[in-house]
Amino acid sequence: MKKVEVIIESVYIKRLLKVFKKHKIGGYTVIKDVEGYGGHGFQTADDVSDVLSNILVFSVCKKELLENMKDDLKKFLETYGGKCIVSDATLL
Amino acid sequence: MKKVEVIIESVYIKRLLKVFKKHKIGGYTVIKDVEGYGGHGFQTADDVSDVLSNILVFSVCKKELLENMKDDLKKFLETYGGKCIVSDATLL
Amino acid sequence: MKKVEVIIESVYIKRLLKVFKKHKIGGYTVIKDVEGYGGHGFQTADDVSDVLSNILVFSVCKKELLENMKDDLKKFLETYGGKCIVSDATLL
Amino acid sequence: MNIDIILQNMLNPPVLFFFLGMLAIFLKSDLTIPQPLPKLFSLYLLIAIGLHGGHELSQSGVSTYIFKALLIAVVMSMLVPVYSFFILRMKIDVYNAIAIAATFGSISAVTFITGITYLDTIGVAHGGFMVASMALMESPAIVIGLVFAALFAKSADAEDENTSIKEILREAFLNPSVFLLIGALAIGILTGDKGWHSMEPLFGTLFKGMLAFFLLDMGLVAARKIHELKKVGMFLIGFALVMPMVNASVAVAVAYFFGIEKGDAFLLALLSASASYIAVPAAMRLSVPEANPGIYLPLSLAVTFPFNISLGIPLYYYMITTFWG
Amino acid sequence: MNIDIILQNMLNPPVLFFFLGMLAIFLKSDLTIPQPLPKLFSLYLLIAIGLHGGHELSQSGVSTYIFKALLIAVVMSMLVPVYSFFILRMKIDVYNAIAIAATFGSISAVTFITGITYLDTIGVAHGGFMVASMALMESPAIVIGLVFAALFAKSADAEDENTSIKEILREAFLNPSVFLLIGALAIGILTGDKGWHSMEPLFGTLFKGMLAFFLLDMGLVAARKIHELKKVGMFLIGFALVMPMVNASVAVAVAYFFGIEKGDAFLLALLSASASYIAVPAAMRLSVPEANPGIYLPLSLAVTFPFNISLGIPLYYYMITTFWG
Amino acid sequence: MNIDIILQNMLNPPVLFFFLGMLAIFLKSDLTIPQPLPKLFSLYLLIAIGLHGGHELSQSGVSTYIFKALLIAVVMSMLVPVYSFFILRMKIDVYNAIAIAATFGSISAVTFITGITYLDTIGVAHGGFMVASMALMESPAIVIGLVFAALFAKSADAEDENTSIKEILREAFLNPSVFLLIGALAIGILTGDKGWHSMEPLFGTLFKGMLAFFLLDMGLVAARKIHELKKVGMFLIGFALVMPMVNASVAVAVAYFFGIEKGDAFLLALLSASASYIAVPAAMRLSVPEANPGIYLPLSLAVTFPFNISLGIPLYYYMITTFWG
Ligand SMILES: Nc1ncnc2c1ncn2[C@@H]1O[C@H](COP(=O)(O)O)[C@@H](O)[C@H]1O
Ligand SMILES: Nc1ncnc2c1ncn2[C@@H]1O[C@H](COP(=O)(O)O)[C@@H](O)[C@H]1O
Ligand SMILES: Nc1ncnc2c1ncn2[C@@H]1O[C@H](COP(=O)(O)O)[C@@H](O)[C@H]1O
Ligand code: NA
Ligand code: NA
Ligand code: NA
Repeated sequence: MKKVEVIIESVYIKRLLKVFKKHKIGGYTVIKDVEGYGGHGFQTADDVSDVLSNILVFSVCKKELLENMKDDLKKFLETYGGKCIVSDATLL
Repeated sequence: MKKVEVIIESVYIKRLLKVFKKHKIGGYTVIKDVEGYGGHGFQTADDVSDVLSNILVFSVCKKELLENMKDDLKKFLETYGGKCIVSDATLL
Repeated sequence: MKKVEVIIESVYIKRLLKVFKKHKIGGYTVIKDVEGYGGHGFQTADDVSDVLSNILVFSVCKKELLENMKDDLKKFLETYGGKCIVSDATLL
Repeated sequence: MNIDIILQNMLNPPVLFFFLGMLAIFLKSDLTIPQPLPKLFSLYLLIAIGLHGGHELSQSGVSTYIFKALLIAVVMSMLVPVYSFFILRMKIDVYNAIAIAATFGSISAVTFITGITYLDTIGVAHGGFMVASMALMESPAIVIGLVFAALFAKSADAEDENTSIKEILREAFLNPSVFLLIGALAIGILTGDKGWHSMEPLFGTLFKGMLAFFLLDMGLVAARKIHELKKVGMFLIGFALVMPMVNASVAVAVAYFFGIEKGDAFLLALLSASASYIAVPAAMRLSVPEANPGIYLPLSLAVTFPFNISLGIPLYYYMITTFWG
Repeated sequence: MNIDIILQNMLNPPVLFFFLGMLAIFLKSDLTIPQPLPKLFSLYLLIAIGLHGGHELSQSGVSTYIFKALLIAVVMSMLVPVYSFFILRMKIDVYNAIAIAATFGSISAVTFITGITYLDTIGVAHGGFMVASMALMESPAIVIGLVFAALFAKSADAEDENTSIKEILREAFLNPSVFLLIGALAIGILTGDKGWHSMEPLFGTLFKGMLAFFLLDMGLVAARKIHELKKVGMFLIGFALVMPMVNASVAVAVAYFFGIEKGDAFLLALLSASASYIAVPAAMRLSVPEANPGIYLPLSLAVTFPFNISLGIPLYYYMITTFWG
Repeated sequence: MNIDIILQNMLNPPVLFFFLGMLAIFLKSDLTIPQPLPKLFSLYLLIAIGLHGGHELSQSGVSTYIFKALLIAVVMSMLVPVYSFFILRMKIDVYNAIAIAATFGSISAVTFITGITYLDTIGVAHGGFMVASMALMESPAIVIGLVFAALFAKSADAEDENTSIKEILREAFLNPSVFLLIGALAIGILTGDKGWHSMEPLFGTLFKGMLAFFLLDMGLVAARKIHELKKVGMFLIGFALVMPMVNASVAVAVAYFFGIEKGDAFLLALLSASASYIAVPAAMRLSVPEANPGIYLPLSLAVTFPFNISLGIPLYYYMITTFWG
């Protein structure tokens, strides 16, 4: 199976979960208020406005599910920024 | 070596760490107040009662340690719910 | 590519990021206030002083970057404690 | 019972903030009160209730009357989970019956203080020692749940029973809510007038404002839980609405019989009618993991709590007035 | 306009705490106020403003004068984003023009209350209903941004437009700030004197202290954003300094024309001059993801906000005195 | 010295809440006060102390007497870490000796304000400028630790010394505690009576309640650290108990010699006796990573702090009364 980790700006979390839902992702975990640095500069979580805080969502799913979802995820990241990390993993 | 990530309801953390201890897990990291969706429905961390918040614990350990612990972990997840993710990793 | 996860005491975060910068790490994510157990005993985040809270930083980078950084990271961990976990991963 | 008595309760800012919180969820506003802010409010409320009650106890001392009221409180908190359990067993499995019975056998501190706010609004006296009643009513239901689990259910934890029983008794008598409440009560008693004088600006004067803040969050949480009620079924929803009234009635009868005064009787009824949503669910999650928190939490949070603080309070007070006049 | 009038504003603890926060960043102190503490302060301030305004409205009722003032507020909040957009388009791309125009069209609650603190300091009367003006001025700019996006820009979201429009209108009228402010306003109106009496210790008496706490954090955030201004360019920095003065002038003129009183006119000017840094940026991030938050946030937080609470307030008040005397 | 004087200190709600926190851990209750709530309390306390002291300074001005008291404070804070270091070196390695010496050379703001609470309880006058003494006593020990590290220890950081020294001096004089305290002090001085009047409801009136809240958390933390003391050894535990008394005695003698008044002398003694558990440990972690925080933190938090706020305060006051009468 594959572990997919997505790091995006918090405001977009609902939209990302829509993508997950569309592709029938059966489970995921969310870590709020992470911070980071990337193509969009620094993202600090201790902000007055929530706009610049990041959120990390990960899901372990079947390879095929990820394959199906790949294009939508890529498009998502192009539109909204963020990063997606893929690795091998299994559920016990 | 193996990376074992366990996501369970916060109330069970002490019991999980007992399992870790029994199997001589020498180190682990805990991330509190994660949220998630899985077989048990939504788990939101911003709850009045702590019952529905999740916690993520991970440990990098020797393959053999994981093998020994596997059955106990499975029984744990059957009793208390939660997910366990296993992947390859090394300690630098 | 490689995923490098470093767990250190919060006070050292700036110094770790200096190491990252020196080796031209182009992106990373930080999770604050994690807790853990390891060679240095328990590290609990709900402390009055921040000294004993941990922080987790991870980055996905090219294998070669990691190779270059390895020695500096090892020295860092020897001086300041902490753990570094390496695994395979790709960026979507 | 007329509409006035209901409005007098509802038109209090704290209660209105509860409904504002619910409204936020119904209208899909993104309003959230992230942890640990709700924790801050609940720590505050427990300390404030404890200190205040302790101060009043230090002034009044313990009379036979007070002793009687405390005894009724304890008896009610042991009675309610027992009969609730057998009623519940008529329809549902043993694990969930235990958890729900324990949840409804224990009490809700916020319901209690909303009731006190109501009494203050309408100018009815009540004893400061009632905080001690509340403290005493938190734990028995957990113990009874534990006994029922041992008697009627084969729990997955059966093996490491020893550790579990210790852990669960700790959960019953030393869970954070009970511990902090009793600790603050003791400090209130020990430091008396002088202590209260120094603590009052934070833990007295600001009380209703903090209650409003906390109830705003409770509204958010309760409303979020409402859509989980679909899966719960009509029997249990009915239980969560009717049982509080039954419990309140029993408490009113007992209190009347033993000559408890009006305000205190009302609070005993309200405590008996209220259900736990912090201490007991946490204890049940540990001791009866087979029970579904997706059932007992929504029942307590999304049915009984809103019912009690909106309609229950005036209703129980109406009961009281028909007896005491 | 002399230095005294500026100092009277600056030598207020809340304003000084803002600059203390900035100083912490400039000196590279590690001072931070971690989430969700800033959230606690902003929830507090919104509830406090709402309850207080609601209470005053419940006392004053709604007159034609008040209605007139509210109308001016709404008109200003629709006018400002429109002319700002066309000015911005002369130099920058359509996405960022929309986002900046919306940001400056809406308002900043903390600027507003710093202005009220100023009026209180110098003893100038102002209507409690102005809170309602503020509430009304939050959302129109978001809707106008949305309309401009539909007219002038091809957004990446074009496909799932339906869901988006609903989501964005919700963002405009039900975002947490607007929702909580209006909700608290309504509770303030509903519960009147009695309600305010019970809420005042927390939400009235402590207000300035909490404002100081929040402004300390705002100072940290604003200063951290300042170094991002390099990438933003002189045109936009100029815009963020000059535009507030233009907006204030327009508001002053309109208010004078319609016979608005001194204190209220000042607040209308200040509201028009202020820019949003919570509600609108969040809405723009959702509706115009192509716009760069690294531009509109620093402009609002690190230029306009500090300018307004330090020099803007005395300046706009000076304008007012030249008209009203 | 009789038991009364001890009870007068212990029967204060804040001190009792400290022991309640300890009790929670000993009884294995799950009570926790999660971050960032402790951070909120400590930010609050620092601002409150600073503003209050600043206000009093603005009223009193700076006399030679005050100057003398400030000077003694600075001298004590440089003396203590020096002799502590050489005493510690008799038994332990250089890294830990440096870190412990610096920890005990600096001060604990919460111990200080518990002492002020005590003086207020027993009605002994003390100067508001003592807050300035406290602020001045925070940093010197860090600098001395740094100098000792350069002289006596070969640190792993030796290579990038330049960056380090800058970083550590910043840590000494601009660490959040020192910065916020001095900042609030300055604001208190600048805004005088008027400023304090507007800040007092939050930062004055609520002070003891917030202190109680914070001490509850300190009790939890201190008790959790107690079991780490096993590894620390009797020499260091003895050091953490005896050294405060030695430091207090030295301070009392010096203060008496220079004609400092009773209340101020007591506070100087208490400050000298107290040890840091926030600013210095953080600085030492950065500058002497070889030292073990599992030693200097438990000593400061679990030995010296509880000793000072329970027995130390009445003891030092007893010393004072034997000199001053
Ligand atoms: N190479 C990376 N490794 C880990 N996290 C990353 C990496 N690049 C970016 N991120 C995270 O993803 C967020 C969005 O990335 P970006 O859109 O590139 O700014 C950043 O704020 C980081 O939290
Ligand atoms: N496929 C998955 N990938 C990542 N996290 C998961 C997955 N399934 C479940 N989880 C997490 O594990 C928790 C417990 O899972 P469950 O017992 O299936 O409800 C959920 O609340 C999620 O946080
Ligand atoms: N085997 C491990 N697996 C996961 N996390 C670990 C492991 N060992 C140590 N850690 C984390 O790294 C931190 C520092 O480790 P140490 O320096 O060994 O005390 C600990 O507090 C844990 O959070
Ligand atoms: Na009950
Ligand atoms: Na505006
Ligand atoms: Na000292």
